[in-house]
Amino acid sequence: MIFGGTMLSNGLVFARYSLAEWIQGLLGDRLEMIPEWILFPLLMLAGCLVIIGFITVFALFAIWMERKVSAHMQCRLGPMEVGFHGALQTIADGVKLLGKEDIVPRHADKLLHYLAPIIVFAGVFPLFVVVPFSEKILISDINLGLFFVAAVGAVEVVGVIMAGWASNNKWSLFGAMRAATQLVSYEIPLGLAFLTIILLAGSFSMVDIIHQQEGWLSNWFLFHNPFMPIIFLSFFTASLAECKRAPFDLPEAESELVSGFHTEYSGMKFSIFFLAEYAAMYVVCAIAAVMFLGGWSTGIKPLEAWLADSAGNPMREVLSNTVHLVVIVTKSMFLVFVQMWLRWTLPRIRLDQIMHVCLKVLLPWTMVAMVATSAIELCWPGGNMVLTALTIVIWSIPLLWTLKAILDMTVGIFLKFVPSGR
Amino acid sequence: MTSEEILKRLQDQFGEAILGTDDSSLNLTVKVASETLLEISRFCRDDSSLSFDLLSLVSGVDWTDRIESVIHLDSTAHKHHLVLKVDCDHESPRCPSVVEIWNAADWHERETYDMFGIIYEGHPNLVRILCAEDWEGYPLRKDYLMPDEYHGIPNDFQQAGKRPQKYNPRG
Amino acid sequence: MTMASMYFDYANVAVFFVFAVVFVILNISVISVILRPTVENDQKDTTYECGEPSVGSSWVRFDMRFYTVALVFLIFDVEVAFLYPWAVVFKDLRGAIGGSATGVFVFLEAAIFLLILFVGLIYVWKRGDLDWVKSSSAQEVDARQRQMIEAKDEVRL
Amino acid sequence: MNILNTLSILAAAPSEATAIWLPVFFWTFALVSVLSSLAVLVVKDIVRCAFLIMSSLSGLAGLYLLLGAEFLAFTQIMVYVGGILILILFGVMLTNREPLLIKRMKATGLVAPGVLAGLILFTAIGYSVCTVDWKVTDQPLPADADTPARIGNALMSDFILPFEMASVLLLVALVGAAMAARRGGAEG
Amino acid sequence: MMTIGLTHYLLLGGLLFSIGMAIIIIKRNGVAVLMGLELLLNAAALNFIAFSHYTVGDVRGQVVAIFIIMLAAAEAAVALAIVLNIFQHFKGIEVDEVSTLRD
Amino acid sequence: MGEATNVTEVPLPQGGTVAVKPGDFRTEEMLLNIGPQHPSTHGVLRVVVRTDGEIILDSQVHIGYLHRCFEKVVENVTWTQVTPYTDRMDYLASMYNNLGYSLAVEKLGDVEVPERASYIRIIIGELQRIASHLMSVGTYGLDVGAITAFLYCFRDREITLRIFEEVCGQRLNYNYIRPGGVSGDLTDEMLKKIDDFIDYFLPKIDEIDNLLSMNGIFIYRTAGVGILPLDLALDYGCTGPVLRGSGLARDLRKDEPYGLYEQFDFDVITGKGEKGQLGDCWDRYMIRVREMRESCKIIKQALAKIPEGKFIEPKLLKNVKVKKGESYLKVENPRGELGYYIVSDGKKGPYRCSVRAPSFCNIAVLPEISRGCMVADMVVIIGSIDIVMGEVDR
Repeated sequence: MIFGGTMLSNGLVFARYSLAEWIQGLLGDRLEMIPEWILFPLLMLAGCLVIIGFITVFALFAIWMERKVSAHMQCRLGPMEVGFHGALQTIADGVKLLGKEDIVPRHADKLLHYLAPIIVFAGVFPLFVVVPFSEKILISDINLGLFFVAAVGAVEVVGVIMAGWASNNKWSLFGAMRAATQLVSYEIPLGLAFLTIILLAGSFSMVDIIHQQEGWLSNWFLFHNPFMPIIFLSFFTASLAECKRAPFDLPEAESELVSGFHTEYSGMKFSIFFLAEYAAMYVVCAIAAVMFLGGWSTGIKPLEAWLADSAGNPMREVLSNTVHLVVIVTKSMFLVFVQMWLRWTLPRIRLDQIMHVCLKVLLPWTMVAMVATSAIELCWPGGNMVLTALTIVIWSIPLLWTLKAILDMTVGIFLKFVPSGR
Repeated sequence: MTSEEILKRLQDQFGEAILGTDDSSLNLTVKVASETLLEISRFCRDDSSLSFDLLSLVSGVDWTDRIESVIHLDSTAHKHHLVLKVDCDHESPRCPSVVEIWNAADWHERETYDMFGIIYEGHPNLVRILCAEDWEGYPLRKDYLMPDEYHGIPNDFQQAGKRPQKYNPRG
Repeated sequence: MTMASMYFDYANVAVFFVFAVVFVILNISVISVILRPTVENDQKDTTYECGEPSVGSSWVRFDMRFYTVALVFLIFDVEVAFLYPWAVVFKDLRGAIGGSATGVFVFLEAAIFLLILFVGLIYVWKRGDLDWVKSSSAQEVDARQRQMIEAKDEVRL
Repeated sequence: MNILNTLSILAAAPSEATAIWLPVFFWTFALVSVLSSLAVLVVKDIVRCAFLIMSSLSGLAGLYLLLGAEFLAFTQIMVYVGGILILILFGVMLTNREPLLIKRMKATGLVAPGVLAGLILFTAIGYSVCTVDWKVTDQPLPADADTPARIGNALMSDFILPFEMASVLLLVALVGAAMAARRGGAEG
Repeated sequence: MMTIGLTHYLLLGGLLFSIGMAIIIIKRNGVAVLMGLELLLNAAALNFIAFSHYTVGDVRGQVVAIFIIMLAAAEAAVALAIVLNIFQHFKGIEVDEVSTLRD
Repeated sequence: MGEATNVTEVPLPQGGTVAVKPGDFRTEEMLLNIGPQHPSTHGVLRVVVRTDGEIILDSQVHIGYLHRCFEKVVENVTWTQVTPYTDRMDYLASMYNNLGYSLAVEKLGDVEVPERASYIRIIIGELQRIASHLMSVGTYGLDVGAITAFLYCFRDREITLRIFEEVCGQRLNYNYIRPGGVSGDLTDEMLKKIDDFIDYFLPKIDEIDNLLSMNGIFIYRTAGVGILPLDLALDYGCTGPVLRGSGLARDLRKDEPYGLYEQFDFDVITGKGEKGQLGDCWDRYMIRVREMRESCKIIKQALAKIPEGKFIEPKLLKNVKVKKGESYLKVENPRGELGYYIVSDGKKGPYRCSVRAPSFCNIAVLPEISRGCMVADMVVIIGSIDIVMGEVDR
């Protein structure tokens, strides 16, 4: 309770630091009595609590958002009863799931059945260690950030296979096999995209990567050269597949495999899978924002410079952190929204087609784009303004086209409300 | 082709094997002997002036003294219709199967077997289709009585004299 | 980056990992146990198979193609792992301005490395190991069908 | 004392915290890898064996981390847990003869010799390890050791030939394995 | 608790090596033998890294370990393909049966 | 170990043993139940498939889970009492079931139908076809994972259901078309509503095209899948969109016009194999989408020239007199040819009433066209055949 109160009173910014201050305030002089080797795990644990709080809030919000987005895309209202526009619906569902009976099939491998959700969640949660929110609000800037993501992200597959395997159910096993092939093969384009970014930034560290992209918007790696959008699209597609989101939701394709690898999971175990999925959604989108969209950078050079000039100006620092937090979360949430948008628009593709897309489309293209990027980086270190301009021009065409479609759609909706003659 | 022409074509071809027509029917209905059914059917399908390529329905009618197996045929090209009827014995109805001519007859014959007990000879997989495999009796026969229970599920309606219980959702 | 600082970073990861495990166990085995009912039912514990008793065992031997996909993945995974150190030093080695000789050399090293593996990919691709369903006699079916329709038309005329 | 200062100080230099926690982590990881690989000896279900091997290798990755080989630790997780384990599982699923959940591997008649060989081997290794006086360096790695970059530099200079040969080897493995697997499939 | 040194890692490596060897000898299933092999390779890699960390203070040991991992992956891929082939021919992957049925 | 002679008995965890013979390398067959309780079997269809991994080697269709003895029940009721039972067969196109039965009885009983009633039947029948196709198209979207298309279709279907509710007080089981006419008149207000609906709905079909029919992934999933050659379709007695999808322009409204269909101008849609092969799932699906446009055309024409007059002879609402004899009459139901074979012994009710249910005939071809597909395709193929289990099982 006190923790929450402190957090609120100081705002989300500096949550972790305020916690440290809180501990200091609580203990005062006695602080030195606490051995460091206990103090530090405690501080880390505090970070965990902040993140788990964030995940929970994010999951609650994302699920609500998903429902609302899908509903409004489908001319429905979505949840409306619990709370303002159904905002508390997810909590109600969570409480319901908490009270659901946990059923384990008789012939299941009980141990593995129990371990699977743990591994899936433990494969996603540590990823938040490297997800940055602003210069100050990040758990840890691991030296090997992106590589860490690539490695730990691979652990989730094990949990999924375990779940499908242990259920002793044909549908689950189908789902597990599909998940294994899909998640495994989409890691290659993902890894190649990571490589390209590391190549450009010369570092694995998330913070370094963001710092490389500060300044004007044209510094974002997305606009580095005409091949980068290919890498971005490839990364985004692969991340959709890694999150098992439509149109790559084959492992849990409800119309084919009933519920795929978690067919035999109920209650809290099921909701852990769910939570992990939404957490992974945020992680991949945040990482995409860091890798391609300049992370917390606003893309306006004077503003960045003004924000960075915080020497002797603590309020400026707070402001800078807040702005950066808002910027990166907005970017990530926009990508999350695109994920949802795609989910509610596209049909699901088939297993052989998923392999086709990965191995015959994404893999060669990403490879070529990566080599091209490295060649460009070799010829023009630090990028070339002409190429950047070219990129923006070439890729703004499909972008503008999409924007036009959105505009048509929204204007159409407004026109609908204009009373017609009939 | 009109009904008369079809009939004439069949009679020219098969003569005595065409046992007659059923005048009470509004469609051209030809009664055939069960031995010649296959031959006639094949002719109906293959003859270019008849070309009955679509089997609409195989059904049965229980006339208490006999059971009729009825085959409805359509031609998508000539847009005419023909009904073939085969009389079967009421006690042990048997009839040749036309599955080898029209695959569509497969399920229809299984259903007719299921409902009337007509054994279609030569059918590749003559098992019950709608009723459970261990169901007893042939429901669409006129002398059929519902069993009192099936695997412990009682048949409430046939308990003599008892009116069906009023539905009470609260038990 | 000193060792101690590195340990500090990864201690965070460890704490997160342990926390995740504890969090899930707490949810599944403590909080939920208090709240949820447990009603024993024989039917409930059966494996779901669309409302029918399972036919056969769920023992299934999967297709070879799964193996090939995993194989391709593994090889490329190792390749990517090899290239990470290259990528991180590329910027340092390529020289400050323009392509220095070392830079070109380093670039070519990786390019050859990738090319050799790309040959492997193309080999597997061309052999059809990446195709899931071998396209059957689809053309044949099509031809047969068109023939049928033409025959129909003749009858109609 | 400001706690934030402590944080930065601690992050900068080896301290009491690392001194206390390092052995804890070492023993945890060592136990995880040894116990799970011992369990592989005992457990009969091959799928569980695969998962146990995974946990053993993850424990080893933790040990690599403690040795300052962070890049290697993640390569280990990425290649082994994300790759080889999946391949092994597919191998299991492709070669099982009996329903898998009741799959019990028969042991060879070599249980006692196996255990004995293991013990003898361990004694020999243990003896030699403990008797030799290893020259331990005072400076394990420079303070600003950026291992991935160093590895990259090494790969681009001293190990350039092995680096290229690695790609050839991987190519051969890919082609060979695909061919072997395919031939098996085609004849099936 | 004591300070962890080179000896610890070497002993641990030796232990894992011995266990891997025992797995190879005891297990009959080809895939399980493969698992034992992976353990052997990893024990070796651990030694390399430990040596390079404690005696040289260099990353050369790590580079070698990377090559070991690469070799392990290639080996696993090929070995499993061979196991699949053996399964095809002998309808089983029990190694001792396979060795007696060589023709 | 010699050849594959050593069959081993392996104990199963649930007791008993299973005989295991060392199978060949890559093929290990598995029996898999799809249905009866499966999201994509559109009811309680059960398909037992034999698969090799994800590839279907063979399948067997089991039906009867919804068998309600329609044919037995109607032998015990009067001629007019039968119509409510026909409602419950194809519950997505109840109007058409009523129509088929009524036409058969009218033919046998020589009952005159007022002209206005015939027009009403055509308007309502085509509206029902639109509703039914919307359901089919929507759930097909659901089968391939496009949930939004499903809801768009349902939004529009809802309007037709409201119209039906206003017309006859029911949303699903209408009991509206009776032997001799229809049970209630269409007021001008309702006709206006139907007209408005058509105006509203025509652009919505383009919306469905944009969202689903022409979606790359959708085409990727459905084109070239589940190819049904024409000879096979005829051999199995497939009719309706399934047969037309294979390229044959057979539509009873054109071929053997009933009601007043000969007076209307519309096209018979056939598959052309535009996106993949002729007779694939996309063709079958697209027929339904395009037929909705044709239905709109027919409704527009009917609305333009619907005459004034009676909609039924009131005494016919009680019962119909039918002479001894039998008749077989088929109509073009949204799912295919719905045939009623009615035998009368001159009494108050039918002596025998047999139904040729289009879904029943169409689904029989499933094992033939799903061979060699993947499990995911199975769902797509079932959806493309568009079955209603109430009709299959009767």
